[in-house]
Amino acid sequence: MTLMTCGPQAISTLCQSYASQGFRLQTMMATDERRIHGHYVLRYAFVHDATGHSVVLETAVPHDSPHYTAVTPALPAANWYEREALDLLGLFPDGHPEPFPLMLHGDLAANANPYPLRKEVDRAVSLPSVSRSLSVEAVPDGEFEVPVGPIHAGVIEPGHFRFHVRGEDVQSLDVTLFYTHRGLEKGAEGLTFAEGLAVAEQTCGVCSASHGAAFAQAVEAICDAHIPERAMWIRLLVLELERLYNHIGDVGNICAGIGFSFGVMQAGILKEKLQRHNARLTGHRFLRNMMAIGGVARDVPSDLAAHTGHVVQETMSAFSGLVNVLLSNEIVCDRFRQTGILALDVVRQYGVVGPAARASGYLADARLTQPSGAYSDKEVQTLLHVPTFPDGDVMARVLQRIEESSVSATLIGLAVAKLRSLPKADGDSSLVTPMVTPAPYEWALGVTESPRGENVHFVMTGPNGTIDRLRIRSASYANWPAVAKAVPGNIIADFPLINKSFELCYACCDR
Amino acid sequence: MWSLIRQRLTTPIATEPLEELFSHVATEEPDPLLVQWKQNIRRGPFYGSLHIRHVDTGSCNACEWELTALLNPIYDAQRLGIDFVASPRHADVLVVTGGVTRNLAQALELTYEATPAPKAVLAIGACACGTGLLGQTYAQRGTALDSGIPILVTVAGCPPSPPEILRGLLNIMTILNGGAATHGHATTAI
Amino acid sequence: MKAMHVLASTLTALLCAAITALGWTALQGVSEVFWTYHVIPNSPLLIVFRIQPLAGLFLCLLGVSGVLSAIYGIGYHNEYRTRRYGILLDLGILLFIVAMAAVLLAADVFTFMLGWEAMSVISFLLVIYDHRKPGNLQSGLVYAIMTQIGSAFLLVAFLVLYAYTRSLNFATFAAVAHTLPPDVQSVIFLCALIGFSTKAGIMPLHVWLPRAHPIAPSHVSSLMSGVMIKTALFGFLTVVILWFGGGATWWGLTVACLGGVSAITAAALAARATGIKQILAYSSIDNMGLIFLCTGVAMIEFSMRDTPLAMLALLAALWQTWNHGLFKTALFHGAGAILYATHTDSLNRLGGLARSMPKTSIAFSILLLSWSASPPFGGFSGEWMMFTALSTAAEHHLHGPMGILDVIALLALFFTAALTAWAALRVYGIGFLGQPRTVAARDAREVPRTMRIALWMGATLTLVSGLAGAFLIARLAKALTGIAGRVAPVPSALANGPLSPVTVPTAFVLIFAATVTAWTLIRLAQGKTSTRTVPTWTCGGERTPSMQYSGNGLSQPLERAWPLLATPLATQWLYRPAYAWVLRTATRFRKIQSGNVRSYLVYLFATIVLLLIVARVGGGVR
Amino acid sequence: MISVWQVLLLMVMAPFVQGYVQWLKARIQGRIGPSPLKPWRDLRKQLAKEVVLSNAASWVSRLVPYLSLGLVLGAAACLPVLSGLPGPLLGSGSIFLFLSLLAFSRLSLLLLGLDSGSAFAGMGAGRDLLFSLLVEPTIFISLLAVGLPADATAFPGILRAAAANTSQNPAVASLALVAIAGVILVETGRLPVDNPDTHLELTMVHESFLLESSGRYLALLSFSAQLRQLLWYTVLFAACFPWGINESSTGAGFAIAILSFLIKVLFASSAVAVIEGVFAKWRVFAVPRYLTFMLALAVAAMLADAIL
Repeated sequence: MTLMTCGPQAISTLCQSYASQGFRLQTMMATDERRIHGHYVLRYAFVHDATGHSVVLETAVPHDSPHYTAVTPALPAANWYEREALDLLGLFPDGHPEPFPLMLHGDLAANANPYPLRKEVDRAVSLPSVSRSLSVEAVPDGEFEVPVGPIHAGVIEPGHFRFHVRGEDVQSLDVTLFYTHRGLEKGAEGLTFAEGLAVAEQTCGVCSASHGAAFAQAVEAICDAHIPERAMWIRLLVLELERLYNHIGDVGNICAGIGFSFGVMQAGILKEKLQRHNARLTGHRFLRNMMAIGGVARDVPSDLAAHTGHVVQETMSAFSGLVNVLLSNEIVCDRFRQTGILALDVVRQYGVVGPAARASGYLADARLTQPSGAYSDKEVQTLLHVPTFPDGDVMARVLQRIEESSVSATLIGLAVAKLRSLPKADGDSSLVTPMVTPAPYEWALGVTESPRGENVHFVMTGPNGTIDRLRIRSASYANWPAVAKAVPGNIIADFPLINKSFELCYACCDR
Repeated sequence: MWSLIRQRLTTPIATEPLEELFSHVATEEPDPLLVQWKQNIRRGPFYGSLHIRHVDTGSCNACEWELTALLNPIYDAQRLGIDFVASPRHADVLVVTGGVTRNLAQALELTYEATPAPKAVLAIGACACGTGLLGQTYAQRGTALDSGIPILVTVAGCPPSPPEILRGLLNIMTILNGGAATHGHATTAI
Repeated sequence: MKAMHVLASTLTALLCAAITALGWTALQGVSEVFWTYHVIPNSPLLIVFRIQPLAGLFLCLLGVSGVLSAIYGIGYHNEYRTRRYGILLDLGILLFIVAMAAVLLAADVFTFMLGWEAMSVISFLLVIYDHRKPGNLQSGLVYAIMTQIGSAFLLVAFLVLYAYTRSLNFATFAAVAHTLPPDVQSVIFLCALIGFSTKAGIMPLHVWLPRAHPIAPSHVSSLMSGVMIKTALFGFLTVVILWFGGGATWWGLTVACLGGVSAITAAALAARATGIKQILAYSSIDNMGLIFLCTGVAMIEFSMRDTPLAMLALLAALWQTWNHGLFKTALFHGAGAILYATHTDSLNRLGGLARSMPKTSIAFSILLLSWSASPPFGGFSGEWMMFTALSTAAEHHLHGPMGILDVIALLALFFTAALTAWAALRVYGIGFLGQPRTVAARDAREVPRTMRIALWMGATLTLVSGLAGAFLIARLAKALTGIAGRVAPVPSALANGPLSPVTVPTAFVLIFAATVTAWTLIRLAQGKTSTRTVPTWTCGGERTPSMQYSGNGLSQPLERAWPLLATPLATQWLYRPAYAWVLRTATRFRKIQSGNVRSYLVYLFATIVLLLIVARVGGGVR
Repeated sequence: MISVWQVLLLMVMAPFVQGYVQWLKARIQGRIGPSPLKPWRDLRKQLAKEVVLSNAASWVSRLVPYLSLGLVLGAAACLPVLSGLPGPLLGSGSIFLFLSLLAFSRLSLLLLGLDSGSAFAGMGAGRDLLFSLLVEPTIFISLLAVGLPADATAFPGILRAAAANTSQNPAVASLALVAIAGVILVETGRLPVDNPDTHLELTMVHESFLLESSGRYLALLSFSAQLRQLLWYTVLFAACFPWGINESSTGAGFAIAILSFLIKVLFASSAVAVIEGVFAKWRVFAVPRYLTFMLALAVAAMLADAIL
C-alpha cells in the first residue's frame, strides 16, 4: 500500500491522476484528528483491480476553515463520501456539484447541525426532527413524479425513489437513502474491539460475517497479527456460506419481482434450509458471533464440517434444478434480458463493486485482488474462477449469482476437506491469536468480499485498545448510485426487478 | 412447460406443522396460543384474516429476512390467514422493526395514521424493543416503545426467529379479537 | 349592457324553442313548403323553406342545443364582459342559429347555399372572436379555407345537377336525380362527399375542426360541434338517400371506410390530446365517423335493396346524431365552465375540480358517462343502436363478403368505444379528480348559476334520451318511414335490444336498487362506521402536486403500444406537403397578405360573392 | 324468479372461487396455504373496520364502491347461469348491455383509483386502459362468432346456439373458447398479465385502484372484483360449455344445472391456479401483443363462421 499526502486544494488533482491510471476509489475516510494533529484528515483509498495495488491519499483539512477542493467533479464516485463528510463532520467540499445533505434528512441549517462525528459532540446529541420542505419543483408540462418509499409494500427496507416519468417510461430516477442511518460509526467510538466487532456484525443483517471479518481483519492488520490456520478456514467457510444463502435468496427475490412463484418458493425453501444449517453451525441463523478478533469464536468440528458439505451439495443440486426451470422459461428470460442495463462506463465512473460490476464485465473481487486469510491460499486462488458477464442486464446479474454460488460451493467443499484434515482445535482458545493492545491512532483497512461486493472497514485505534473511528464502506454504498443510472430508459414496471437484481442492502449503506 | 407443470403438481407440501415449529419456542404443552387459535377460527373478525404492513424503522435487514421467511413454504404464514398487504389502508397490524431512526420517525407516524382502526402494532427485534446493541444515538431513538405509537406486542430477539414472529402475530390476532382496546393497551411481550 | 345581453339571450332561447317545435312537427311526418320569396322577381333565385321529416331531428337538435347555449351564454358572458363588442357575440350566435335553421329548411340550391355560406362565415367570425390570443387567427383561417374548399365542391355538385335537371329545386332533384347517368351520379356523389365531409370533419378533411373548436367561445364550440357539423350530415343524407336512394354499392363502401377510419383515428387522437376542448373536438370527429360508418352501411343496404336493414342503419346513424349532438353540446359547455373557473383547459394543469366545483363536476361526469357510452345514458343508447344495426347486418350477410365488412365495422365501433372510454376517463380522472396541479386549478370556484343550469339540463336530457330511447327511436322510425320512396318498417326482431322500452329503465332501476340495498344492508349490519380523512398514501413521504398523474402520462401507454394510431397521418402525409406548396406559392403573393383581420374578412366575402356569381352564371349559361 | 336465484348463487360462490384459486395455488407451490374461506373472512373483517379516506377524495370515492357492485350485479342479471329458458332478468341477456355494464364498472373503478390522486392508480389506469382497448373488441367478436350463426346477440340465443351443435362449428367454438379464455386472464388480473399476489405498487394493474380503499369500501370493491371474475367464467361457460344449463324448471333439471355449474367453475378455477403456478408476469407492453393474438383468434372464429 502506498501512502501519499497533499494539501486540501491539491487533493482533487491527485485523485484525478490516480483515477485516470485505472485506480478505483475504494473508500474515503474523514476523521476528526484535531486532538492529535489539530486538523481534520481526509483519506481517499484507491485500489487497482488488475494488480491489487492500493494507494491512500491523505490530506489535512484545517480546523478553522474546514474547506477542501471537491474531488467529485472529476470523479463522480466521490460524491456521497464528500457529502457524508459535510453532513457528519462539517468539511466543505468546494466546487461540489450537489452540496446537499445526504445522511441527515431535512433542512439542517449549519448552526442546527452539531456535526455529530466531531469528537466534542455527544453520541446521543439531539438533532431537530426531520422537516422535509416541500419544494414544489416545476416539472415540465405533462411530466410528473412517482414517489415510492420509504415505507414500501412488502417487506423491503426503506429508501425513497422518485421517478420522473411521462407515463410508463422513466426519464430519470432520484434515490434518497440513509433512512436507516443509525449513527453506528459514532456509536462504535470508544468501544473495545470486541464490542466493535458486534457493532460491525450488526451493520448488515445478511452480510454479518463479511462485515465482522472485515472489521477483524482491520484490527488484525493494525496489530500485525496472523490468525490460526484452522480459524482461517472456518472464516472462509462462513464467508462462503453467507454468499451462498444470500445468492440463493436473491435469486428467489428476483423471481418475486416478476411474480414467478415457483422460483420464489423453491429458493425460499433452500434459503431456509441453509439458514437452519447456519444456526446449527454458528448458533445464529445469520452467521453472527462467529468472528473474533484474531480468529474465530467457535470451532467447526469435522463431523459438522462434513455435514455442511453434505447440506451444501444437496442445496446445490436442488438449486441447479431451480435454475434449469428458471432459464428455460421464455417469459422469465424475456423479462431478464435487456432490462436495467448497467453500462461498463458507469461501473468505472462510480466504482461499482461486486456481482453488479462483474455482470457488467468489470472484474473486481476482493478475494482476488486483496486476498487475506485462507483466500491467499494457492489452492483457493486456483479454484476461484470468478465469472464475469458482459451484458450488464438483469439476466447477467442473475447468471452472475448463479455462477458465483457454484464457485462458493466449490470453495466450501475445499474448506470442509481442509477442516477435516487439519488437526482438531484444542478448545476454542486455540482458534484465536492473542492480541497486544495496539498503539493509539494507528489505522488500517480491512477488506472482504461480501455477497454484494467489497466491504471496506477503516479502523483507527484510540487509547487503551478502543476504537477511535470506524468507517464502514459496504458494497451497497458503492453500488447504490449506479442503480439510478441503470433505470432510465426502462419502463417503471420493471424497476422492482432491476432493483432486486442489484439486491442492495440499505442498512449497511446507511449505517 | 409441461415438465414444469408436472413438477409443480407433484411438489410435496413442505410446510411444517405449527406444533412442531412452536415446540422450540413454547414452554407449555399444549400451546395455549394454538389452542385458542384453533378454537376461535370461526369467531371474531381477525381470526383467519390478519393483514400486515411492515414498517422498517431502521433495522439491519435481518428482521426483514425473517419476516420474508414467514411466507416461504416451510413457515407459510398464509395458512393462518396472515398475509402482507400492499397498502396500509388494507392492514390490521403494523410490524415495526428497528430503533426508529430520526429519518424514519415521520414515516412511522404517517403509516400509523394511514391504517384504519382497529389496528395494532407489533414490534419485533431487539432494536425496536429497546434492547438493541446500539441504543440511542444522534440518529435514532433506540426503541419503538416510546415513539408515540402504541405498541401492542413485542417480540425480542436479534433477530427473532420466524416461529417467534408467528407467535407474536397469533397473539395479536387474539388480542384484536378479544375486543381489547387498540390504544394504550399494555404491551405484551412474547 | 347586462340587460341587453340577457334580452338577446332570451330572444335566442325563444327562437330556438320555436325551432324545436317546428322540428317536432316535422317528425310527425309533415313535409311541405311553407315560405317562398323571390330575391329577383321571375328568376331562379328563390328563397324557399320547406319542412320535411328528415330535417325534423336536426331541427330538434338545433333547437335544444340553441336553448342550452343561450341560457349558458348568460352566465358565460362574464368571461367576455370586458370586451367592447360583447353584444356582438350574442347577436352572432342568434344569426348562427338562424343560418343553420335556414340550411335545414332550405328547399332549393340558392337558399341552401345562402344559409350554408352564412353559417360558415358567421361561425368563422365567432371562432376568431378571441382573435387577440396568439395562434387563434391562424386556426380560424384554416377553418375558413377548408370551409370554402368544401363549399366549392358543393357548388360543383349543384351545378352538375342543375345542368342535367334545369332546376334548382330540391324537390325536382329528389324526383329525377336517380335517373341520371351513373357516371354523373357518381361525380355528384363525390363532390357532395368532399363538400359535406369537410364540414362534418370526416378524415382526411377534418384538419380545421380540432383547430377551430377549441379556440371558439365555448357555447359557440357547442353549437358547432353539437349542431353545425350535423347539418353537413343532413345535407349529405339529403343528397345520397333522398335524391339518389343510396346510390351504387361502392358509394356506401367509400363512406363507411372513411367513417370507420375517422372514428378510430380521431378517437385515438382524442385519447392523447391534452386540451379538454381539443379532446372534445377530436371526439366529434370520431362520432361523426361512426355516424358516417352507419350511413355508409345504410347506403350499401339501400343499394342492395335490403330496406329494413338500411333503415335500421340509418336510424342508428340518426339516433347517434341526436345523442352526440346533445351530450357534445353540453360537454363543450362543461369545458367552458372549466375555462371560466381556471382559465385553462389543459389536463396537465387541472385536477381536484370535483372538490372545488362539485355541482358542475357531477353534471359533467354524467355527460362524460354518456359520452363514454355507459348505461343508461344517451350515448349508450346511440351506441347500442349502432351495434344492433351493424350486428344485424353482419348476421344477415354472414356468408358473404358484406358480412366481413360488417364485422370490420363492428371492430371499428368497439375500438372507438374503448378509446372513447379512455378519453372520457382521462378528462374526468385527470381534470377533476386528485389534487390540483396548479394554483389556477386550486382556486377554482363554482361557475354562475345559468351556466350550471344549462349543464344540468344537458345532463338531464341525455339521461332522458337514454331511458326513453325506445320511444324516441320509434318516433324517429315512424317519421322516416317512406323516405327514399320506400316503406320500411323497422325489423321487429330487435324488440329485445335497444328498441325495448323497458330494458334500459329496468337496468337503471335494478342497479340503483342494488346500490341502495348494499348501502342499507351495510348500514344495518355495521351501523355508522367511522370515517377518517388522511393524506393520500405516498409510501410514508409527503405529497406535492407534481406527484399527480398527468394527462400525457395516462395516454403514454397508447402512444407507446400503437404509435401509428396516435400519429396525425393526414397532417403528415397530406396537409404538410400541400401546405409547403401553398407556402411556396403564397410567398409570391405576399403583398396582399397584410395580416389584418379586416382584410381577411374582405377576401372571404369576396370569395363567397364570387362563388354565388359563378353559381348564378353557371346556372344561366346552360 | 330463477334469475334472482342465479344472481344469489353467483354472489355466494364468488368469494369461494377466489379462495379456492388461492388455496390451490398454495398447494401447487408446496404449502398448505390459506383456507378457501379466507375471502369471506376478509370481507367480514373489512366491513367492521374503519374507513380511511384520502383528503383528496371526492364524492367518487364514496359512491363508486356501491355503484360498482350495483353494476356488476346488473351484469350478473344479464347472464344465464342455470337456466336458459325463463330469460335473464335484464334485457333478455343482450351481450351489449352486459359488456357495457361491465365496462361502466371498470370505468368507475378507474375513476375511484384516480380520485385520490395516487400515482400508482394512475399507472394502473393507463395499463388497464391499454389492455381494455383490445379486450372489449375480442370478447364482443368472440361472442358474436358463437351467436351470429344462430341469429343471436343475446346470451340465451348464444346458449341455444352453443347447445344445438347443429348450427355450431367446432372450429368456431374452439377458436372462440381460446380467445375468451385468453381475455379472461387479462380481465381477472391473473398471471401472466397481472400478479394478484404482488406487493409491488409499481407493477400492479388492477389492484392499484384499491390501494386507497379501506374498510367497508374495500370489502365492497373486493367483492365486486370476485363477482366479476365469476361472471367472466360464466360467460365462457355460456358461450363454449353450455352443458347442464337446461330449459326445464323441474327439481332434477335444476339440480343438474347447479351441479354442472359447480363442476365447471371448479375446472376453470383450477386451470387458473395451475396457470398462475407456472407462469411469470409478462412485461407490460407484451400484453397488447398477446391480446392482439387473441383478437386475431376471435376474428378467425368470425371468418370461420362466414366460410364454413
